[in-house]
Amino acid sequence: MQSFILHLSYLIGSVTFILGLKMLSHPETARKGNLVAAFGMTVAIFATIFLYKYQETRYAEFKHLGNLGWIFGALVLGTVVGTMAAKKVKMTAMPEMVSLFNGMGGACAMLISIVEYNHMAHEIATGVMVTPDMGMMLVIVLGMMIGTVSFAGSIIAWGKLNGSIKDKTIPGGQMINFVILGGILVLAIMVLGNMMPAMQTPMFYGIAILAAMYGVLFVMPIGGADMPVVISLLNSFTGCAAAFGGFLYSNPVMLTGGILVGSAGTILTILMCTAMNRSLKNVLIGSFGGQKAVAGEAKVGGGTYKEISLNDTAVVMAYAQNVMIIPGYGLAVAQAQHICHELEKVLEEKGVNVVYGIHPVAGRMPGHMNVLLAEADVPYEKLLEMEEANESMGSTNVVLILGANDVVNPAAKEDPASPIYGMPILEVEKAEHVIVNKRSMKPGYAGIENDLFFKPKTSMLFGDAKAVLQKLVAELKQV
Amino acid sequence: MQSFILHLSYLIGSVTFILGLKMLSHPETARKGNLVAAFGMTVAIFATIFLYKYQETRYAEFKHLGNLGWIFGALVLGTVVGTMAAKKVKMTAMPEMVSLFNGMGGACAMLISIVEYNHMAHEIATGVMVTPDMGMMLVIVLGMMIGTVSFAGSIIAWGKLNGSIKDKTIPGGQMINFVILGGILVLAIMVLGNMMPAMQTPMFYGIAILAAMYGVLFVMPIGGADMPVVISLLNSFTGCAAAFGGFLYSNPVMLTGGILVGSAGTILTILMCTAMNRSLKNVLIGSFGGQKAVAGEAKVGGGTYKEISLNDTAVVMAYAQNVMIIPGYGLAVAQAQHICHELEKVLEEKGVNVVYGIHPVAGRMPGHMNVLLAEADVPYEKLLEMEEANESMGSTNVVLILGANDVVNPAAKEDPASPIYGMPILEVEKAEHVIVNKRSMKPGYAGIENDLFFKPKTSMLFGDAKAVLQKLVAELKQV
Amino acid sequence: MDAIKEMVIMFLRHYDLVTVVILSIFLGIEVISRVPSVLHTPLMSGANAIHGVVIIGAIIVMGKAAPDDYLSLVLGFLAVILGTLNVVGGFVVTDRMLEMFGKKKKK
Amino acid sequence: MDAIKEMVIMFLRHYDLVTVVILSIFLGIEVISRVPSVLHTPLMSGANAIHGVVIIGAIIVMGKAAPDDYLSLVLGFLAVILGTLNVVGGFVVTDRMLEMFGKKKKK
Ligand SMILES: NC(=O)c1ccc[n+]([C@@H]2O[C@H](COP(=O)([O-])OP(=O)(O)OC[C@H]3O[C@@H](n4cnc5c(N)ncnc54)[C@H](OP(=O)(O)O)[C@@H]3O)[C@@H](O)[C@H]2O)c1
Ligand SMILES: NC(=O)c1ccc[n+]([C@@H]2O[C@H](COP(=O)([O-])OP(=O)(O)OC[C@H]3O[C@@H](n4cnc5c(N)ncnc54)[C@H](OP(=O)(O)O)[C@@H]3O)[C@@H](O)[C@H]2O)c1
Repeated sequence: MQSFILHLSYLIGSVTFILGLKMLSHPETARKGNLVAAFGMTVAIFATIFLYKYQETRYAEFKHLGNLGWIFGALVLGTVVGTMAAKKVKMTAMPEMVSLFNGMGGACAMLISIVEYNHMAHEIATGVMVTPDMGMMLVIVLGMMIGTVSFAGSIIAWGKLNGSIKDKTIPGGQMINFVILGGILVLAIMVLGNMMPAMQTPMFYGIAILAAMYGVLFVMPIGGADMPVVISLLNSFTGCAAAFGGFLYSNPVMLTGGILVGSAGTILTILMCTAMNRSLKNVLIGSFGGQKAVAGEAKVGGGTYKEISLNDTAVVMAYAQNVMIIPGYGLAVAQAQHICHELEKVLEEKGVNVVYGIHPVAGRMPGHMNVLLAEADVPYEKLLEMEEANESMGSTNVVLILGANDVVNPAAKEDPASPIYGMPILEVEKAEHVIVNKRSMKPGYAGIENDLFFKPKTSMLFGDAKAVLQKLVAELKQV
Repeated sequence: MQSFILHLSYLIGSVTFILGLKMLSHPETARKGNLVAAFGMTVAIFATIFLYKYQETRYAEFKHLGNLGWIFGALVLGTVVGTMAAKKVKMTAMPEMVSLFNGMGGACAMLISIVEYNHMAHEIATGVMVTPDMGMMLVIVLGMMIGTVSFAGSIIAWGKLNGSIKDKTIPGGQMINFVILGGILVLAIMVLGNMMPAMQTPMFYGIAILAAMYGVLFVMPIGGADMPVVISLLNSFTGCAAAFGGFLYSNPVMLTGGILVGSAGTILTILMCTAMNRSLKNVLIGSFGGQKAVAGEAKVGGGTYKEISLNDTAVVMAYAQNVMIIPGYGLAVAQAQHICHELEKVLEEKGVNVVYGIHPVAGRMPGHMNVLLAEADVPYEKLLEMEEANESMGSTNVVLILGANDVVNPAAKEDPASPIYGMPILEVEKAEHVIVNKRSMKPGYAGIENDLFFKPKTSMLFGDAKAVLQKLVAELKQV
Repeated sequence: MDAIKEMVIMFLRHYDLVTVVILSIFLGIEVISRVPSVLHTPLMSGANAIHGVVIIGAIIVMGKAAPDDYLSLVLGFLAVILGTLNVVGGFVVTDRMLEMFGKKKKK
Repeated sequence: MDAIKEMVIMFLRHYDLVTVVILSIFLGIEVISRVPSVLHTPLMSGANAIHGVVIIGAIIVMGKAAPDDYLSLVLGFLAVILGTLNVVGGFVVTDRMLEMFGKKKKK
């Protein structure tokens, strides 16, 4: 009967994971979906602690799990630390947090494999088992390998996102990666084929070390801005590692949970690439860098641009009827969301109608702008999605672009040779005036020139977004 | 190794079923999807024949299946008959064919259960088994029950569709059904509880008989036009029955195939109902009949209508620039698709531009009109889907409605009290002239009056669609 | 109560199969839920052919029947025929339906 | 070649699990394939929390460790902590992200 309840709990776990993922992919139900999955997870965890039984040797009696004190200790510790970290983290630092948690999962899978390996090695050493069970060994090695790659990769991704690790292209990196992969393969075959029984353990740990190296080298050269995509990919790796755990213990909830995440994560990775109009391969070998130079060269000196003074900007905006603010990555970098909200309020007091035009991939993670502006308490009705924004562009007097670049680049519509060709953009040229705030004429994420800056309608307002906005607000209060 | 290949084949089967269903739900890939599933099925069947092994008693050796001659005989016979039947059947009789095949599947599940029951009963009688294995018994009884309901129901549905069985409302039918279900439940509990060991076999067959009765009574009162929905439902029943077979033999391909169809069939049933703007409950208890009287009463004598002569029709059409033909159930009943195509050609020769406006639920099965007109070789470009048709309605001079009624009923847009309220319709009133061909002023499928017939733009052209069109074509040739 | 206990045992023995069932249910729903209405009939027909997989059970029944167990042989024979009709007829009819749609597509 | 044979055996023993794997793959693809881009980050985060189910493995490892097997105890302890971080942190962070979206929805 206990075993029945255990299995039922696992079934509940699997079902809640499916439902949770399903609900997470619709805006209205997303939050509930997360809770549903969390509920299922709790059920599965407690069912395991209290109801799981195992045999020490084949004919021994079934026993409940021991060391409950340790287990609960670890659970409580993890819960407290995890909750605090997750609650305290700033909105904009969330992707790095996710990456860190993902790494923890990978490390967990790795540790499980190591313990199980030791256990098996011990049984062989003491003669309980004659030769290693190769099926088990395969699962252990694979779980350990993927878990380690995911762990190492996630830590690097985390470091990149919080700025402590800089992008680095290692010369001959591709080559080195191949060599490492080859090494892993050779060692894995030798371990699985039981070719050098005496060397099993060193070889096993050799795989672990190589896998860690691979994880590091795999993520290292990828541009910091591509990290969300990479994290999503590492996410699906950890999912697979969890699934191998499921094989190890014939545990269907680990299996469904792991594989679901593995496949959903892969699709999500691809979707994220598509939203940015890039291919996964492109992201992984970072070929944007290559195109950058070429495109930049072809376009250098694309024309002349005109600047606008803070004073003029304030006047133009104060006497406009409809203003649209288009935030981009620069706004997030400058952390200017609060002062931006301030600007909006000042304008509204003067009877100006202000809205925000939100491009789906503005910033560096999907929904970045929504999250950023929500943090500054900008009301939701003021955020227009791309289609809406483009529709009301015609009746907009002034468009103020704050640190956005690629998402307003007309090359996406006009220049088939451009690497961002085909990406939908915010069509700011339909508005009367366009004011662009950025610090220089440097390109944005995609590394390409933006013709918009040279258009007659456009005026440039150089400077750090936060500083400029502060002055602008001050000016406006005097107009 | 053989067992490995067998299992691999089953895996292939499961995967092709999933892929097949997926592809079947997109127009471009549908046909290939069907072939993919058929391929997987073939693999699974032959793998079973040659690689499946069983034990006669627990410690006996594993044996291959015997009676291969009989098996191949049956396979060949079934293939020949099935192919011929499927090839020869007329397009419009396809739903009844599907129903018949579905019934075969149900009967197959039923027979399997019966043989397995006999086998078990025999083992108990000869003392090989002491008490029946209740888990097995449950699966056997359920598979038999659902298979039988599906078989009996499908045969009735088939009879209704080909006209040999007429709609019949049995007085107190609901009551009788409950009694039968109760009887099945009681018998099943007694069989499963092994309450009267001596009576097991009679009770088992009792369940079969009651299930057959239930299947008949369940389908009998449902209107002939609702049969596609019912067939889809019975389809998912058979899927479940197949899945019970999967449990019986721990066979994952039967399980996935059966359950996939079971759940997909259920959703499909609901989708089909939604497309007709009805609820499943509504279909099953046939409450349209009830509303029919009320709606009819309220609207009786809704106004006067005007008739148009054949001659005038011919003239109006011949001198029109754009004509749209709207086919409906009446066209299918009259089998007038060929002469309709003829009409179209005659008009085109006279320089009239003819298109067809196809409503998604015109006729009695989804896609009915597409299939019907395809049979008469009407070119595909001439068929406009509802939205397209409504868009070009404004520039249409003459709309000729051939045996359609509900799909052009303005009540669906105007009268919230109407049972079809909310269903999208072909908005024929936007055209210059509307000519309606039907045999009388009687209502169509939904049983409600159609205000369209009384509108000033509308003229009625009474008569059987085929006869009228023949005369119309003759007239036109003389104009 | 014995019956219930046996069913629990059954559930445990076939536990992985239960997981398969649940996943299949979700998958069936997901796969179908966005099918356009023109395809309802062919899809119904294709699904009909797929549940013909019950024929595998019929083949097993038939193949296990002792050569002198005429009842089982006859019933099994019938079952295989019916199952084949379901499978073959189902796929062929579906193909014909889809041919109709396809033919028009190409022109 | 022994290794291959053992893997075949492994496959057969876990055959139902393999079916579960395949169904889960399809299900994952189906469920996610139409998610709007604003939800990419929370979805990634939610999925991240779900694979924290690996913690069950950690609990089993820990629970089976003999009281004097310090290496296993320590590693297991660490594994449970890391797994918990993954699960709890993942769900909480996701909830916070979605709260942001939700808050705005309601107004
Ligand atoms: N959202 C996602 O999921 C995601 C993920 C990865 C990549 N991406 C990619 O990121 C890009 C997003 O486009 P975007 O228009 O938001 O950004 P962007 O094209 O990267 O442009 C950002 C601009 O902000 C300016 N800037 C930087 N710091 C600033 C500061 N402190 N004050 C004012 N301006 C500052 C920069 O110009 P200066 O240096 O001259 O100031 C830069 O041109 C797209 O190409 C997208 O594909 C998106
Ligand atoms: N497509 C599907 O999947 C499906 C399935 C089930 C139900 N339905 C329902 O069926 C209806 C379909 O609408 P519909 O407009 O096609 O058909 P309808 O509303 O049923 O009307 C058909 C009309 O054709 C006339 N008719 C019958 N025989 C005729 C003949 N030999 N010659 C000329 N006219 C003839 C009838 O009027 P007279 O008797 O006066 O001639 C009748 O009013 C909808 O209500 C839909 O919900 C559809």
